[in-house]
Amino acid sequence: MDFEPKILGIACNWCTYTGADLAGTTRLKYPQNLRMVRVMCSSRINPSFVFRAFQLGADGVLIGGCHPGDCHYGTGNMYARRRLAITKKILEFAGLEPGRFRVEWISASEGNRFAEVVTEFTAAVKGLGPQTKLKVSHDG
Amino acid sequence: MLKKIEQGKLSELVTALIDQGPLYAPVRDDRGVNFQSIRSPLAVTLDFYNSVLSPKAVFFPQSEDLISYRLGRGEPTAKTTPLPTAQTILLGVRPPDAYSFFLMDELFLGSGIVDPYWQSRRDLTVVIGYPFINQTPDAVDFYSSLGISATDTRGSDIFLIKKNGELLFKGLTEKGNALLAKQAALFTEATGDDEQYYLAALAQGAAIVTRNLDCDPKRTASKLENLFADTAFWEQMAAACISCGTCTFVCPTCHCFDIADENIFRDGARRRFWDACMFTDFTLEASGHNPRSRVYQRLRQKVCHKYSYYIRNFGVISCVGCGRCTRSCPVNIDIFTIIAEAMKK
Amino acid sequence: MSRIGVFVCHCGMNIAKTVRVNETVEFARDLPEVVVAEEYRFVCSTPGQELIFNDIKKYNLDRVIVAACSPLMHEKTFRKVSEAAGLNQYLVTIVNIREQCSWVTEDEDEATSKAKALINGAVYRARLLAPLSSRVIDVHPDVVVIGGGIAGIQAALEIAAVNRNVYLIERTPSIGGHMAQFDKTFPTLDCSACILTPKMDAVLQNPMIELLTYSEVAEVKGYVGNFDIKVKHKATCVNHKKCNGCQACVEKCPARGISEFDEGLNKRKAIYIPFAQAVPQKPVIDRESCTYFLKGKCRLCEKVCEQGAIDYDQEDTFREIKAGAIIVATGYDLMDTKPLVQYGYGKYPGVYHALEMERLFNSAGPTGGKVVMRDGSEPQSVAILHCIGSRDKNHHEYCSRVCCMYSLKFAHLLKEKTKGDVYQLYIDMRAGGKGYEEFYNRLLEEDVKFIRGKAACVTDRTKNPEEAGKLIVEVDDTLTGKFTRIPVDMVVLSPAMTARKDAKEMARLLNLSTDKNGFFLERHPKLAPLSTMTDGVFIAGTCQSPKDIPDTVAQATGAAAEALVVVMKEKMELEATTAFVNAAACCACQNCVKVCPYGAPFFNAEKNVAEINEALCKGCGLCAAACPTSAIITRHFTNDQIMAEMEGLMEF
Amino acid sequence: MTAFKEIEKKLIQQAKELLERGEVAQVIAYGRGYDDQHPMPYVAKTVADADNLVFNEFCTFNLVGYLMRCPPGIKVAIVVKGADSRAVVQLIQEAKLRREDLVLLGIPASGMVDQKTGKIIDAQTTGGQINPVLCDYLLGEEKYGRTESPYQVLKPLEVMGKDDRWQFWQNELSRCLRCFACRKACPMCYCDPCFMDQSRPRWADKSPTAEGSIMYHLTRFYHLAGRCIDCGNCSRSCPVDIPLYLFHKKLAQDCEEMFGQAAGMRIEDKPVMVDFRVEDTDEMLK
Repeated sequence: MDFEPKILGIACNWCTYTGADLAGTTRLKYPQNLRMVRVMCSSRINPSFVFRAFQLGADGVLIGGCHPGDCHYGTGNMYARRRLAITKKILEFAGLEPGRFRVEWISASEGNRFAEVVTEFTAAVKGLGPQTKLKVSHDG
Repeated sequence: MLKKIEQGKLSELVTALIDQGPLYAPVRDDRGVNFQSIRSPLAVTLDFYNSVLSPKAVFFPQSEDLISYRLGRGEPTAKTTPLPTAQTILLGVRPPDAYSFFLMDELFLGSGIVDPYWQSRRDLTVVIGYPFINQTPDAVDFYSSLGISATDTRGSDIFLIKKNGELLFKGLTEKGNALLAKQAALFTEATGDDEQYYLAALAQGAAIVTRNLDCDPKRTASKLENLFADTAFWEQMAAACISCGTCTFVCPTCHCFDIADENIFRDGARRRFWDACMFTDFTLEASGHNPRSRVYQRLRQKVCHKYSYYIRNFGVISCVGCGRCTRSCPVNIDIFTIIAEAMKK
Repeated sequence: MSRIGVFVCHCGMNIAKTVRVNETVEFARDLPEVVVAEEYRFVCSTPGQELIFNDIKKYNLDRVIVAACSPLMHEKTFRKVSEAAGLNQYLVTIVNIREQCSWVTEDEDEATSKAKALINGAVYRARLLAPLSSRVIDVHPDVVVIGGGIAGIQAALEIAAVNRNVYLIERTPSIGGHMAQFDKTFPTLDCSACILTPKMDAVLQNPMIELLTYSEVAEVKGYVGNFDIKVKHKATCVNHKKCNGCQACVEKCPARGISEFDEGLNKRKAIYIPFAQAVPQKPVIDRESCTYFLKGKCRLCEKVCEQGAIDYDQEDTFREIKAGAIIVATGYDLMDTKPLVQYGYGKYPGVYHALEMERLFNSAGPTGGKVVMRDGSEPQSVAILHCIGSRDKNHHEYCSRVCCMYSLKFAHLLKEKTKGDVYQLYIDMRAGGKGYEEFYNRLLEEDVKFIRGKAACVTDRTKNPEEAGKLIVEVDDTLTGKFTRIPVDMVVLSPAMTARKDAKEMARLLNLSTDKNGFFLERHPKLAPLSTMTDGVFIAGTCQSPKDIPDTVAQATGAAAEALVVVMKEKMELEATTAFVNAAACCACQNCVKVCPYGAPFFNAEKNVAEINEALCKGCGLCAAACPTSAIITRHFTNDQIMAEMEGLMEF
Repeated sequence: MTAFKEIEKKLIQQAKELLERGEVAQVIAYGRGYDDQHPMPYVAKTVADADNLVFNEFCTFNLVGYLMRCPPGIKVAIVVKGADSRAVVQLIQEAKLRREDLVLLGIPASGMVDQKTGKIIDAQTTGGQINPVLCDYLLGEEKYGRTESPYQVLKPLEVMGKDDRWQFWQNELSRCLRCFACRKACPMCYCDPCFMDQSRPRWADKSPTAEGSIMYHLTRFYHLAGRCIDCGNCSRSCPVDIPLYLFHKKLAQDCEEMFGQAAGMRIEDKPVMVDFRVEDTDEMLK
């Protein structure tokens, strides 16, 4: 059987989560490997969530927020961008494939962009194969 | 029983011992020597002074599962982790470390409550001691102060001594002799010359003297009891202490542990693992109160536990003078100096 | 152990077409702590809601999970059901298996396994949810309006119209703002004073409005519904309670100061009322030009004042005001064009800026409405230069929006008053308002010379005798492609409208953000153009961006309505999903204080911990992720809850 | 060698003066340990104490963490080498120290030696910072010119393939005993309690599982991003010699490149992770 990656998404309520809803309302199709956690703002995301997601066996982690400048809370995603940039550097220097972690700004109106990003990211992660480096071995 | 083997055939012996059960022996890497579970005979080294970490983990692993459980979908299940059953060999233990096993027996076996994990591993393990012979003691060692000699046999089942290209194995206990008998095919019988050599080596080793200090257990215990409330003294001793757990983790006699349930996807284990009295949260109470919130209180606890409370409980000092805590301390705190200062008071 | 009920919705065929609902329910039933799992065709329908209601009662559920459409659709519906059944609304979790599952795939296996994973995530999280309740606070009924220009006046009047107390704070001696300086207003050319003065009077007459002129905001504390505003009343040296406005003092005053109102084209007395229709009609003493203050003697005004209102020893006073909402209408500054040396303002007396022109045209102005230059002559030719400092990346990239129109207005008035030649030097003619294009067309027929090109410079270096004694405007005419020199007598600059020089200070006082140009930032450029990041603080007029009078008035009315929405309620509910600090875990790093856009966290130095004013908190979680010791707990989105959900999502 | 003796002499003299004049309540410096190669952090509280001060090439330990134990409002003198002075600056930025409480005795220390390995550490840690960035008294000649970039030591890891790098860190971090010497030796790790000591949430297993250790170190690397001043205390304190400084250094380099600011250089800076600039671009996420 083909490798089907597990992708964990964390999206902000106001832009990316709403954008994902729009993708649904417009009946766009994209792969179902993504499971999303909703938070109020991308600035709520603690980099440790990302490390944890990989430990829980995520093959890829996708973060979605409002476009910088459009944050519902004004400046949240400006901080989030710096934090997630460092998160990416940490994962990369630890030796994880950089392609497994992505941050995308997707507004509430960009349903098709959401579908595109998920499609593209899923394919990319599929290409990287199963993530075994951080995954905690668990015989469940 | 005294047996011998050519040093070149050590790897053959090690291979045979691995077949017999788990073997722990000193292994050198770029950061020094430590006891490790041996898979390849070539990894073993006998060319070392002492290991960075004490070999206590063989009996008291840093982390072990007591119970494992599954609480996911369906019926929950839990099972107790079976106690080890395989005979284990611990090769190359320096006499102070071997003696530390004795000291720990007091707590894990002799205090009225028997720790089955400790007991089973102690029963199953043959300790091959490796006395210090012809070795200048490290500047920070002070085992002589504690009445431990460089060739102390306490805690060892077999003694291993090098003799110009040969290795002499002296059975000291029944368990030790049984092991030597079992591997008889690999050994040659020792000669009278070897016996002479062995005794001479022991005598030579016994003459080694480390840093020395008179610390009679009873006197030390009461000294420290009297000093307990001398905050200024302890604050001075702990002025540099950063309150990390390094000293307790490298120590052969520190034995504090914590127990926690840890799981992922609802499956997990109840584990026990090393804890350290030097950690801030060691004594943190649920109320938020911490009876040992200050660094000096924690350092005092560590020193007094070894040199006072343990004596009151078991009649012995729970320190073997191996010098590891001093060698590993990031700020060079020296327990020998602390005791020396205390005794001056 | 929790008692979780899972309800999976078919949504007709919307979900059931791709998600095998029955299988999903079977899966959910088998999960730990789930005591009941049910399916229904439309869970949001009345019978669906009854199903949940009854199950909560029947199975004594303490958590409810509804797998249906997006939480943005029906979360409120199901929360209500839960509350009705006696279960706190925050113990309900919505799992989005429609928008983010059944609708985005045609593959039944994929959809079903995703639905299961999502439900599992919710089950993991549900156990950790906590009941929450919103805090209710009293709302102070009064409103403060900062700035007494047309925006502030309009807002104050609207609020007073529904019998609410308004404090109108103005820092100059009179309300009226820039609009009071104008002569005519485009495009209708009605007299500015004629439409503004009645409003100013209305402010004075309205008992609901307390006018605080010559006053500034010194400090703002509190939060929506409960602001404490400290107002500094600058010393006027005239007791306005005693003063009857007879102006005998003004008449007798021997000292002169420069008239701010006339843009420095005129002098005024040291004790003065800035302009004839000023409100209030009470003078102030300008200590910088008063003889008594400069030389220690005179006191003429004191002698002539029958009311004994003059009080030279008056000091600045402070006053505390409470209000439920604040409207900021602090207006704009006209860009200082002196640094743009190429246009010669300040160097050539014949160069004027737009506000000076307004005063020249005004019959109450320094020239009595005659267009006479500083040398007393009437200009025979005038060039009006658009976009000075606007639409210029070196200065202000934005368009100031009103310059095209008032420049046309100037052209019209010049034609009317001087009969001379009038040139318009413009980049583009922007006439986007109601009646603006028509106004432009009208001017096209008024013999005004339109040159498409931005003026490069103004010089007095003549090249031929015809240019003698003239100012030469050099311009690249982009229509003809020719470099042109236009000799004129008078040059009028239309400078950029900029943010107030002290806008940053005001922003700090009210915890507002400013945009890159220094104007106050609205909460959302489209959907919340009058709100700010600080709840209960609204913005109107040109402090938000350059705009014309109709837009300003519309905004002011809107801001008034927004403010009333806040203060018309006696009580208000605060967000329940706010953050708080677990003091025992706080390491006093103050990261939270540094990052919060709302200023909710503050440092309690005495306890050496951070605390959060939950009335200001919006629950975004920015601080929680900045907290290295996880001492900040974002209700309903705690670290535990998020990580548990992740674990559930990744399990299968 | 003589240079160190010279510095030591000046240090003792300066300490005595400060204590004599009552300008400071204590001088945090180094004293003799159990031998010359193992000096210990030492607090001189009297003029007589000052005679016990030593300074030599083994005085590598960054003392700045001890300042956190001093109550504010009481003036304290402390010996700072290049990187140590940056720690002071960084902690002032974070409002953990007050400049007015401190008298900084700066030492431009080059040729410092790791007590365990005997190797010179100048190019390894210290961020190439020999001269203190902030001090009140300079006890020695300023030294200029560095032979190589402070980031030179990262080269071997940077050229490594990602799988090898993973293996490298896996080997290193799996040795972790969780003795927490790294965080306790770090002047920036002032959190009490540390996130690792939290039970709600439990970010990582309390038992020394490999995954828990990775979580601990990755998160700690993150917490120190843009704050680590490269003193090397963490790595030298590690009983199993995990070269944590390499990871910290890498992130310091990244922060400098992405946010244009190095940790602890100027008091008026704001720590980069609680700051942003309008000019930030998505380039950093690439």
